[in-house]
Amino acid sequence: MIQQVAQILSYKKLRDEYHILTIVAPEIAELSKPGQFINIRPAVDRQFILRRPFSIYKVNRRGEWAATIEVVFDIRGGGTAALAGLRAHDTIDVMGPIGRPFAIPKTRNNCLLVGGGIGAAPLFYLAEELRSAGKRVDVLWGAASANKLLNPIDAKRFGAQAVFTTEDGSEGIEGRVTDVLPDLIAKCGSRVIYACGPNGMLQAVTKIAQKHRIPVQVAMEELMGCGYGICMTCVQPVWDRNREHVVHARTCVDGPVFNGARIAWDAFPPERPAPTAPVGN
Amino acid sequence: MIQQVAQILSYKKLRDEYHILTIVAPEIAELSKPGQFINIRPAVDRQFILRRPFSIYKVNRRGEWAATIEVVFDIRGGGTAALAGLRAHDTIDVMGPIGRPFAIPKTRNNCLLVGGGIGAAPLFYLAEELRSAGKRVDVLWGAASANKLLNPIDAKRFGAQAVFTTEDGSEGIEGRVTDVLPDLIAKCGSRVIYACGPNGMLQAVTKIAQKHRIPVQVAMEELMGCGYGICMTCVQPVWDRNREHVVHARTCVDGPVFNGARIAWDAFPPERPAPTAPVGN
Amino acid sequence: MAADLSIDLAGVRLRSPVVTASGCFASGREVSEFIDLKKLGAVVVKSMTLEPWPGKRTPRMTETPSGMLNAIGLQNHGVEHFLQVDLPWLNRMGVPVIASIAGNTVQEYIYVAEALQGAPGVIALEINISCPNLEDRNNMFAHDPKATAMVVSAVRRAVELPLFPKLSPNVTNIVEIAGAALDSGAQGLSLVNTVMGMAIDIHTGMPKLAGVLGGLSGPAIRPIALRCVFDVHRAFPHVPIIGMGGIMNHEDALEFVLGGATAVAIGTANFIDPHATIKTIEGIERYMVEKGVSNLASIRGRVKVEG
Amino acid sequence: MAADLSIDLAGVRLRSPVVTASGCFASGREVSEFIDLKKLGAVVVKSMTLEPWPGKRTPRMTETPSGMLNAIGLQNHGVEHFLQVDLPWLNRMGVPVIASIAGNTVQEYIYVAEALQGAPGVIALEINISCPNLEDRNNMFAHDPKATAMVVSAVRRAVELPLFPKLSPNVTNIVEIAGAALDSGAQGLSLVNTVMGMAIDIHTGMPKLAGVLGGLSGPAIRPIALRCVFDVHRAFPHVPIIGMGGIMNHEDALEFVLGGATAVAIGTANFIDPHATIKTIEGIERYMVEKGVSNLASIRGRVKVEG
Ligand SMILES: Cc1cc2nc3c(=O)[nH]c(=O)nc-3n(C[C@H](O)[C@H](O)[C@H](O)COP(=O)(O)OP(=O)(O)OC[C@H]3O[C@@H](n4cnc5c(N)ncnc54)[C@H](O)[C@@H]3O)c2cc1C
Ligand SMILES: Cc1cc2nc3c(=O)[nH]c(=O)nc-3n(C[C@H](O)[C@H](O)[C@H](O)COP(=O)(O)OP(=O)(O)OC[C@H]3O[C@@H](n4cnc5c(N)ncnc54)[C@H](O)[C@@H]3O)c2cc1C
Ligand SMILES: Cc1cc2nc3c(=O)[nH]c(=O)nc-3n(C[C@H](O)[C@H](O)[C@H](O)COP(=O)(O)O)c2cc1C
Ligand SMILES: Cc1cc2nc3c(=O)[nH]c(=O)nc-3n(C[C@H](O)[C@H](O)[C@H](O)COP(=O)(O)O)c2cc1C
Ligand code: FES
Ligand code: FES
Repeated sequence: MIQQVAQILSYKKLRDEYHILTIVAPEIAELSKPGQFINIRPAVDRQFILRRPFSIYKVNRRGEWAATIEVVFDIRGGGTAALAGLRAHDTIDVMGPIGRPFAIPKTRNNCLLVGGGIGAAPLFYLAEELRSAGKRVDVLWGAASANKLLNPIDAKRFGAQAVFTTEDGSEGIEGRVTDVLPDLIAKCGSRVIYACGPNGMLQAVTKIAQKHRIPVQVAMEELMGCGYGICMTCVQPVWDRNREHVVHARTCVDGPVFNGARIAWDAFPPERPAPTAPVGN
Repeated sequence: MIQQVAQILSYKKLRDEYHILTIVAPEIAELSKPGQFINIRPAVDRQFILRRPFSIYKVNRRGEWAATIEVVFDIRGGGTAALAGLRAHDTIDVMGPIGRPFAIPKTRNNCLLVGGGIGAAPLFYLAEELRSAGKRVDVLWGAASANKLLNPIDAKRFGAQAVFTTEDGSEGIEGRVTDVLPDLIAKCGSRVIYACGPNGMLQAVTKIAQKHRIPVQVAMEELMGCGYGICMTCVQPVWDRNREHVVHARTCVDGPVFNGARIAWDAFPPERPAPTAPVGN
Repeated sequence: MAADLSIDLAGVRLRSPVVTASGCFASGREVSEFIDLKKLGAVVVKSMTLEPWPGKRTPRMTETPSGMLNAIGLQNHGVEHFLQVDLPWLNRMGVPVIASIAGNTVQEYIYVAEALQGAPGVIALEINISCPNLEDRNNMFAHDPKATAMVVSAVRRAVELPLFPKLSPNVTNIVEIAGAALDSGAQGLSLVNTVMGMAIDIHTGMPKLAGVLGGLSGPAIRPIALRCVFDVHRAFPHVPIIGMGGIMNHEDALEFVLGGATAVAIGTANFIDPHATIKTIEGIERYMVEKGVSNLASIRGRVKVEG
Repeated sequence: MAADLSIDLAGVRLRSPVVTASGCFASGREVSEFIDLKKLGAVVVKSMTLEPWPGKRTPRMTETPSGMLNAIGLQNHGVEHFLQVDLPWLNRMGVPVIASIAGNTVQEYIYVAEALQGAPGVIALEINISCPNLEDRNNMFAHDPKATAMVVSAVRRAVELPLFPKLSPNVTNIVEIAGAALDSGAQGLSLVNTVMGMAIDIHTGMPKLAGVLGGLSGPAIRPIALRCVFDVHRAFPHVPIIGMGGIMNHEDALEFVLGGATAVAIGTANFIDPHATIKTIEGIERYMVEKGVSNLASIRGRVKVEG
């Protein structure tokens, strides 16, 4: 893992919806694998103090003048707003590459990539690696509406099959990815599934994959205090090896990619948490 | 007093030392008088939350497309650093004009302006008004070194006499304004003194003026929480009318210009304050 | 659906849930240049004492991350001046007044309270007990349940006005202090006063405040203040609470309402923006309309926690 | 003139005055990818309990102005794992270790302490008493002088190691708690733990932490933490203090030294910058050289106040 002050090569908008930063970071680009993320400090001196994690969307190892990483994001609050204000030659403090990457299967060939909204980000980098490893890549993107689908043009380019679902039917099939997933698995003869998006979607995708007896790798999100393993804020409930107890694994360094079958999906917080002894910490 | 979001007309540097912002604020410009200040919110979302007060340096009531105010400042910390980053068309939140202005004498004619470093800022606006009121204006600027003298070129323009002192002798007379003040008063036949700068200087200038039996108006500085009279952080110790008790007057709205004779110069904080009951507040 | 912003505060109906925090609005004259005071629920004026107090030396303020430390020392003109000068003006403005009273002895609180009994437009007294108690080794009244009870019950006996003791967050168990205040006859509570803090200039070695220690206010303390409001509301669900501490806008204000505040007070935010109170009121109204909340009482303390 | 950064902490000489804050550095493995641990005064490891603790549900963290709230719930692998896995690694790194111990009963503290007695490279125990006391209605040990004394004296009897009870700022009178800890045999004190706070999502009505309440850390609490260090140092000038709370750089660290800290601990800053500790050490050295300060002890507590 590297920390460096990196220069912005370019900022651009994607379909008026998402923002793309291309960052000059040769060493990080060199080391990075699909599914990993970088942790960016959008600004100093602001009321927010922590870094912001972003999946590696694309890597260009033969950048015009140096290797670059791309991240794609939408504006949620102060951090992403600050990032969207960056322009070429501005500099930011970046840590990365961080976390467990997606595993590239040795024997299995047909790979199905399932992405929800902006969650599809890491799957673009993954698709590239899979195809250069000679795999077949099929794509299933879902979103609330057409404009929230992440870069469908590229997706069609690398997807043998590229299916899109929107909840309002404004593009592709009306509905959710899970409505079409079973058929698509059959149709594409998928042998492994990679998924990234909202928790609910990842849980549903995992169930379906398990019914079809094919492995599923999910890239999880959780609030991160440090993004490199020292604060314990980002944990996921996962089953220990012999599936007896649920233990807490760090999303940042033990993930963000997990075997979907290892996540203890039912252990997630209740609707109304009970006030528990405050500090400790 | 007005609060408005105002546009920056221009930013420029003065002798690589000071920064000048020209702000489009017609109503504020209209109302403002020499010695008053404006209170600027340099940025939102920063770790510092309060406004920053700046003397009105110049006013242009017939600005290219609207009346403007100028402030001149040096970079001390986060707030001034943020302001120095502003450029034409950026906008800032401004309150003003604020406070008691310098009084323009009816009968007395020869006016001596004494400024220490950046403290000379409000005296430029004052000089203009005095001259258009047909007064004679003499100027005495002091600073640590030549580069810290505020705009001596303009000062020479409007000063019948324009004398400069620097502590390192890098420009004008080596020493402090108070070293040359007595002679200058005699030489210029000064009948009123206007002073702005560090407290120590203002106190010394007041003493000399009193010895010469001429009135002195001093523009004071103090940390300001609100800058418009509601927080009580900015007080100066002043003598009440019958000079019996020292009372606390607000620098922001009861000042910043005070009659030098009314300031209780000896009531300023001791070297080693005693911990007193913390809140209250 | 129209949103009704009025609230019931210990039997008094206020036009809006937003009031001013004592000492952060003076008596309203300066701010009235910018806003219509009538839109406020009430003006809580700077704490007043029996005699005028000069306050502390300067520096009285220093900025800290997302906050400010102050050590003003309760500079005020005394209760007489308030009754002669400020109150008549506030009455003309047509805004309800909550008078904040302070003192260094129980007797002083009583005198100030008695002077305010029956004063026109004064709908309640806020009792600032974050003051050193001269009769007890300068311990803050607010830091001890007994001292708190002493002041509140004494003022209770002296006047009929609804009483809102203002509690300090600098205590181990704010619920215990709240209980003592309520048992002594308080109708409601103001939560919270500033958090004690300090800052040092490492280049001069001088404390940044002439008073050395000061009170921390502003966004930095919001999570602390909200926790105090939440704890006290859960312990005393039927007691009206004026919540404050770092409220800069309507979102912050609504956090306090969901946490258990009946009304919210805006302090430091007034220093930054004289329109802060009005903008907060407008924002709360927008929120209520969007969410279909007909009155604030219906969401008070409704943060989703067990029990 | 060369600056000597080494300090004496309760009889142990440390290479530098900068240590890590418990729970903000894990056991140092991750951070060692970025910095040379040997440059630190010591690594204060995440608080450990007798058995592994799973910690609380997520969300465990939320940001607040200039700070963060956390409710981790002391997730840790237990003292055995520390002795088997983390400590040997830290010993290989050649950095002194301060072991932070926690528990829900006095007996649990004793067991953990005994397990650590004589462990190689462990120069002191930090006792995290900001834990709910199961034997007393879940009251924090740190919130009551008696409970504090109980834990500290029990651990005192159990082991020879220097003890640094870590006090909570969420108390009315931290000097009283400090006194109780010192009378019970503590050699020094760690000040302070997080400030209790809370945050609510006004759109969902959910608390932002699954634990509802959490600990506030970061720059927001610096003035509060500094005040605690100042008060305790003035009361007990000869007691070594590890000061912490919002220290982001050497300037903040020096504020704590001038206020009375012997050493400083860096917590939240590590999350933002893995080099924070080292940069702080370098900054302190620059300051000492510029000001001609030969050793930190000579400026400890030298803030210019009367008496
Ligand atoms: C491993 C990982 C990869 C991610 N990749 C992407 C990506 O490629 N594109 C993208 O747009 N977003 C991505 N996110 C989410 C992104 O980190 C948040 O959108 C961002 O942190 C929001 O910051 P903010 O200040 O704008 O929003 P605010 O809501 O103001 O942030 C407040 C706090 O919440 C945290 N936070 C808010 N949303 C999330 C979230 N979904 N996950 C984790 N922390 C969050 C912030 O980091 C900050 O600490 C990723 C998150 C994780 C954990
Ligand atoms: C009436 C008045 C007129 C002023 N006019 C000018 C001017 O024309 N040009 C100029 O360069 N400066 C002027 N100052 C000083 C100016 O306000 C400060 O330099 C500025 O606030 C520093 O902000 P900062 O964030 O850069 O520095 P920081 O040191 O980070 O500021 C920290 C805090 O201290 C306050 N502060 C710091 N220095 C001063 C000071 N000297 N007076 C009051 N508050 C201070 C800031 O407002 C802020 O609250 C004036 C001050 C006052 C009171
Ligand atoms: C400059 C200043 C002066 C204050 N004066 C008083 C006071 O006289 N009486 C009082 O009860 N509280 C006083 N307070 C505390 C505020 O009323 C309020 O409780 C505190 O500032 C927290 O709210 P805020 O963060 O919105 O400012 C004062 C606060 C500040 C910043
Ligand atoms: C995520 C997190 C976990 C913490 N865990 C512990 C802990 O296990 N034991 C402990 O004594 N303090 C713990 N603390 C408190 C810190 O050690 C420190 O006292 C506090 O954060 C203030 O310092 P800071 O502002 O530099 O972070 C934790 C703090 C944070 C933010
Ligand atoms: S974010 Fe700190 S451990 Fe994962
Ligand atoms: S700065 Fe607030 S009263 Fe002067």
